[in-house]
Amino acid sequence: MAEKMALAKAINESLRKALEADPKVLVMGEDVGKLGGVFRVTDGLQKDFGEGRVIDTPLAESGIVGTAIGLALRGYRPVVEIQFDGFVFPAYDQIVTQLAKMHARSLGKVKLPVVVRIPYGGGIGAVEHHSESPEALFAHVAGLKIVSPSNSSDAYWMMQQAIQSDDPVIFFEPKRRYWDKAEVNTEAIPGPLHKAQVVRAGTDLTLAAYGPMVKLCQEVADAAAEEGRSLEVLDLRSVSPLDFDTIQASVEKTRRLVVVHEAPVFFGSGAEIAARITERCFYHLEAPVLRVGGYHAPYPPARLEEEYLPGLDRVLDAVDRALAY
Amino acid sequence: MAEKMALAKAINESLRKALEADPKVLVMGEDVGKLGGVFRVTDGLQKDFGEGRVIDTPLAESGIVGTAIGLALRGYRPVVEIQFDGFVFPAYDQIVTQLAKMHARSLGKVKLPVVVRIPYGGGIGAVEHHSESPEALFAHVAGLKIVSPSNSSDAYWMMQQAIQSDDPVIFFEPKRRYWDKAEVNTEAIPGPLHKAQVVRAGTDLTLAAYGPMVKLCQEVADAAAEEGRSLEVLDLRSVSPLDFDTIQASVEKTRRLVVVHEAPVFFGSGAEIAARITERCFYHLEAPVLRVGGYHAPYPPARLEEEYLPGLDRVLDAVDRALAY
Amino acid sequence: MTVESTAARKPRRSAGTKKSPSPKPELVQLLTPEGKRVKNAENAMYDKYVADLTPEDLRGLYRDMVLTRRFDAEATSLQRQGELGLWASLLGQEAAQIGSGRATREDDYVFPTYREHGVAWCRGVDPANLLGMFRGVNNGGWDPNSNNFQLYTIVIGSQTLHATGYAMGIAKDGADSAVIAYFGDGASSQGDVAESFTFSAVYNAPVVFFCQNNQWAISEPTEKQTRVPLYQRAQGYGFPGVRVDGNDVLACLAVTKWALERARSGEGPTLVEAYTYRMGAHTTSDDPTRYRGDEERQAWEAKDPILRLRQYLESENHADEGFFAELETESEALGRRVREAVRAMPDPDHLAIFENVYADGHALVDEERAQFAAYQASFADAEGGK
Amino acid sequence: MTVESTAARKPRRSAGTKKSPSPKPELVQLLTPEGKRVKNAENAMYDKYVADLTPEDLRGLYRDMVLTRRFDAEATSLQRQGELGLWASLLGQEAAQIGSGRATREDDYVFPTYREHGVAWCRGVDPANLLGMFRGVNNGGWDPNSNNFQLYTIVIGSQTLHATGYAMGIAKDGADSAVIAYFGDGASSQGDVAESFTFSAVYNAPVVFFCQNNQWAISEPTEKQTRVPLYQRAQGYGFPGVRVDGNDVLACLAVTKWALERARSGEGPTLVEAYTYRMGAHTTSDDPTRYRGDEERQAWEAKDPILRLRQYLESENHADEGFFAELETESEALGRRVREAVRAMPDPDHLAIFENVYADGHALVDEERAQFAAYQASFADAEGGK
Ligand SMILES: Cc1ncc(C[n+]2csc(CCOP(=O)(O)OP(=O)(O)O)c2C)c(N)n1
Ligand SMILES: Cc1ncc(C[n+]2csc(CCOP(=O)(O)OP(=O)(O)O)c2C)c(N)n1
Ligand SMILES: [Mg+2]
Ligand SMILES: [Mg+2]
Repeated sequence: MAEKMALAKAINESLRKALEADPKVLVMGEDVGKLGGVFRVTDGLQKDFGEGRVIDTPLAESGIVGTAIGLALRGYRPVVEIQFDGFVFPAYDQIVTQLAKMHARSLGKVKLPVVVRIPYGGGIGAVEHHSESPEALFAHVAGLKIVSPSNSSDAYWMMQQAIQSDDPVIFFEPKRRYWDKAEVNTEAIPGPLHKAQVVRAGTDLTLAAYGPMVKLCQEVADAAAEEGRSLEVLDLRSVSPLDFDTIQASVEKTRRLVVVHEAPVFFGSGAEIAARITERCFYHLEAPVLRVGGYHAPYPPARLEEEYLPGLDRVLDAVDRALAY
Repeated sequence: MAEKMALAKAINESLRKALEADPKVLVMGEDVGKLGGVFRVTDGLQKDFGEGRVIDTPLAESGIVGTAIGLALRGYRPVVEIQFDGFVFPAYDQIVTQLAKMHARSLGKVKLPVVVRIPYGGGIGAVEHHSESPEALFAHVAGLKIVSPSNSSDAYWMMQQAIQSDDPVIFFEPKRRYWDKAEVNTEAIPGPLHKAQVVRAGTDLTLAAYGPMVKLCQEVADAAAEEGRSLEVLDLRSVSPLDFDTIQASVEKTRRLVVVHEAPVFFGSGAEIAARITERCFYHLEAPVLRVGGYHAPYPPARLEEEYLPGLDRVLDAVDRALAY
Repeated sequence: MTVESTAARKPRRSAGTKKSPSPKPELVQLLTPEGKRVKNAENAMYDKYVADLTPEDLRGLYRDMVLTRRFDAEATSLQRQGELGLWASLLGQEAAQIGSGRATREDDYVFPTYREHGVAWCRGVDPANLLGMFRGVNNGGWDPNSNNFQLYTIVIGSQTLHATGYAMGIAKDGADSAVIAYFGDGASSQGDVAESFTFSAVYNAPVVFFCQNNQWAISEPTEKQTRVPLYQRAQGYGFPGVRVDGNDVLACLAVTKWALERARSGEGPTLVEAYTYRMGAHTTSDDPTRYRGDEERQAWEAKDPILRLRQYLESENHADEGFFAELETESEALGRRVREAVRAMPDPDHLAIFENVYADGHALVDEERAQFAAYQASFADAEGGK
Repeated sequence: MTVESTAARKPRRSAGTKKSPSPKPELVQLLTPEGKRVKNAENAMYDKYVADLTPEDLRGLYRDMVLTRRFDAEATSLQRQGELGLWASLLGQEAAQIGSGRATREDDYVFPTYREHGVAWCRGVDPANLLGMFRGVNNGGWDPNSNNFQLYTIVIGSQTLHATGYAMGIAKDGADSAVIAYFGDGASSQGDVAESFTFSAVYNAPVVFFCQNNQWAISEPTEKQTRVPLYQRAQGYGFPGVRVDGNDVLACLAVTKWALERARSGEGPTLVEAYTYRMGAHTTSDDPTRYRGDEERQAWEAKDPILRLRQYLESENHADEGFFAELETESEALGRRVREAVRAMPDPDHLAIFENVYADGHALVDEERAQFAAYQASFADAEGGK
């Protein structure tokens, strides 16, 4: 049964399904109850599952993640909402030092199936701290899994898989795509959570992206096609682990790679992808792996975000540069 | 006047000099007073400068950095100590969201000359959280400068420069080198804070490192020399900014680069260096930039750290692999 | 479908603090909702701070509140017209802000949240400057040091630590200035706020923590943050906490003056809880009908801070028709001026992205700025070439 | 050289809380340092929890403390011999730990710091298992769920939130178990601890916060963390705080039982401050002579927890020479057993680095494990080839 659904709604349906299927699943966060979250991702859930399952928490992110760890120790599977990307840092210590490491610390005795949902990225004209892309700051930390869907269907299924995972998952939701509608087949059997997908086949160059930038890369591929260039587009879907096999296979074919993300380029995902793919495909690459992303500057005020964020022209420029080698 | 000094002592002397020179300089942290810090880096300073300048704080890292920001707003220049690498994360929010961004937020009106000292890295047989290398988690964040000295002389001078900087500086101290002695000429005029140094010239391959790994790389170069290979060793000294010009110049000569750090390879400094140097030196490189660092795993218990950390053999192995291309 | 009805066990008997008697008075009020002056023994220690206010002073407070409200309404409508991306209205909190703001001295330093438009007004910050960040042209459009009024802080609670550090600096300097840190009822749950209580108490820093309990943190009522009145939080850290009627500008002025005087005279921190109400939405993005009924709002309307001072002014003959009419004109002029200023606000130069990232420069920023400039120039060239 | 003598302004008059009377008694003590039972009206509400202890029970508590101290001493000497990298001694805190530990029920859950060796003993954790992390062979050597005793937590304060979450889960399950979270006087300053107070109060979670105020956080005396007694922290969050003589095992047992019973019966959190003393160094890496004099230590020696119970046992004829002699033998056996167990502890397999990083696996870990194994094998090959 396929249905057209906004990405936010797809996550809402996925959470609903998880709450129905497993009494141990909890939803927690600031304003997730009556309000349904500032993006309405948890809309209606408290009404239907009660305050015991969908929990408005005090305004304290470390407390939210810390108590979610405790609930997980008791056998629950909390899905935690951080209201915006820029507000995850008060919880950073609990995430990187406790959530990420307790499984190893306990020699595998303890499992922490906690999902941390973070609406992330820019493009919505917001004030400071509401548009950041901090995924690299989590990917460097072992013990966490990092994913980011780019479309409604993946959002639905990846959330199911994240909740079922016995590992902590940081689930980055591309907030500027919350209202984009796409078909969701709620009965399809999805592929593995951490596998990248070739969303458009091509031969001249590979564009790799995840979350909000996948749609942009598809538009870039459209534009390039008009100029007679065939670009392959990868939706990486997972930032930790990164699916290097899929990238490598593509690059061995196209021999050129451009990585696109909203986060700053410096120490961003593109660096890791460039380094590893260069190692894996040293004799295949005709051009260095190029990266398009944010600048080494705080996320700018809204009136500048269009210049700050990778856009069609900037990605096309990188494509041109890569093809010029 | 050159004197042999342990690295910890060199920092102590540098702090003393700064406290003497500028009444606005403060030293703050847990146990920095009577105890002189757990590594004695602040030994004797409270005795000589009083509790008003060398301040034992409550046990709360966010509070330490947050109040240091307030003191800086009032015109002070706080030098803050985080007791060990693994304890910086409670302060992460204040560092990345406030300390790093307030200058930009205020359109340059506010300057925050705060130094955050962090003894970091492993090799001392410590318990959990006492051996981590989190520099990449700060380098991704614009607004911070990240440095790490490898020897006593740099430790002395770089601390002087960090305190004089009007930007926040995260000062990573290689704790396993605290007791290493070297000459410190306290009257020399140092080069720029963020400039890398060629500490050993060579022709066959460049080894780039910072902090605790510089000494290892020199040992590797010695060992390689015995096998007839001439390695150039760079002490990067600064992680943000990275001195790509110096690396590039070296790689254009040697055509091969191996980056070594204790931090995990995945999303580590080596990734950024590899990505950018590959872009800059695409036609010069005879081999992909190789990286040697920690694994994607929590820092292991002490009895395993020798296997976890880059050592002579592992770096030599990478050198061999790079030379085999 | 599993449905549970309660979030947590309910206490069988009321929680722990019942034994410790609340300080008197439980709520400092100097002006009733009907505009009557309250004088009694319990209030006396605060009342003296407003005892010598002249009619002109009182009219000044009234004017501050009216202009602040007018400015706030203008900003809300500018947001509706698309001139601002967002606005966080202070509607209902005018007394808390004007009372506390007017209690500060020029050399004091203020650390606001994102809603302290009334305090900014008292500090002399041009209201139009407050709108830059809500329009999206900057992240803070004034020099904090010109008026000793820090930039708005969005991440909840952070500024309380900055305030504490600043106050520690004042103490070190041997100055007799003081600091006031604003935060909300929701913010009281943040670890940073607790740490600021600890640091300020241990160092006996001259800081006043001014909590506007406006009953809501977006959709969450104060009961989601605490089960006892917030002002009581202070005693466990070793300094006094006072609850004041946050819709009573005289009480807010008096209590804040008292607390600032404590700070100045070396008695350390104080927590003031201004009990008030957020009459509007959390911000223009919010829809409060989803989580609260209208009755509550109506009840608070009867306690309106402006109305009650007007009643007092009128009953005491402290202000005549002319004053109110003139103020009306002044309000409209302010609205107009702000509207025009906002519309005239230029978009920032694109290269501003790279400005002020560092005070002393950074090689990568220089490199990226140059690349960006060249890239942008390539379009200009392309256009020029056509 | 600029020298200032004070860190901050001193309060001119004593700080804020003097008006709120302290709860009675200010320190719960059921056994004096001289080993006399204290019975009075103020203590009665706690006394009833130990009123029916048999002589055997009392001997049991004594035995627990003696064996814990013996184990602790053994660990200290194992560190000196190089068998451990570090040890954090509980010397002096035996009563606080045995009293509170013995108050827990099997189904309760304990969240320790890194110093709760006595509590671990009460929970039935094999003492030898505690030493793995200090030897450096693991970061936690027991299954937390076997004895409902979490792993040691090194990052200060974190575990108080885990404890609160666990307690929220108990409440959700409708179980009548409770949780006890240990932390130190230094930890009381951490934001996480404050947040755990907020969450536990708001959700009325069945958790006891057990703060061992051993007067020192490494080199910092408790005055660097608070200017009022720590147990008072709780009231501002809406739950009771009690200070107990932390060197009095009966009082610690009684007060903890009372607090756990409150938790079980739906009355929510309690803060217990056990007023005690860290007789030794912070850890074997520490040198307390740098920051504290010997007089303090001597004063506390007179309040030794073991001695006072022995005096009581003897004065009441609850234990004879045979008991003490047998215990001595048992102690030595324990020391021996632990020493042998530690010496026999194998180093972990090198590949353990890659184990349990994830529960469900991770491609990069698999890749690095394989590379590592191949790399190590290359040495074996090289050696084999020689
Ligand atoms: C650390 C952090 N978490 C979440 C948010 C999102 N947020 C913005 S305002 C707000 C509610 C604040 O409530 P309160 O402190 O009572 O202040 P008020 O808005 O009522 O003035 C929240 C949750 C934030 N800005 N910072
Ligand atoms: C977040 C954090 N900061 C600093 C440390 C270093 N440290 C370890 S123990 C300690 C003192 C703890 O004092 P207290 O809470 O009183 O416990 P005690 O050691 O006295 O039992 C410090 C500062 C740490 N482990 N975690
Ligand atoms: Mg509020
Ligand atoms: Mg202590």
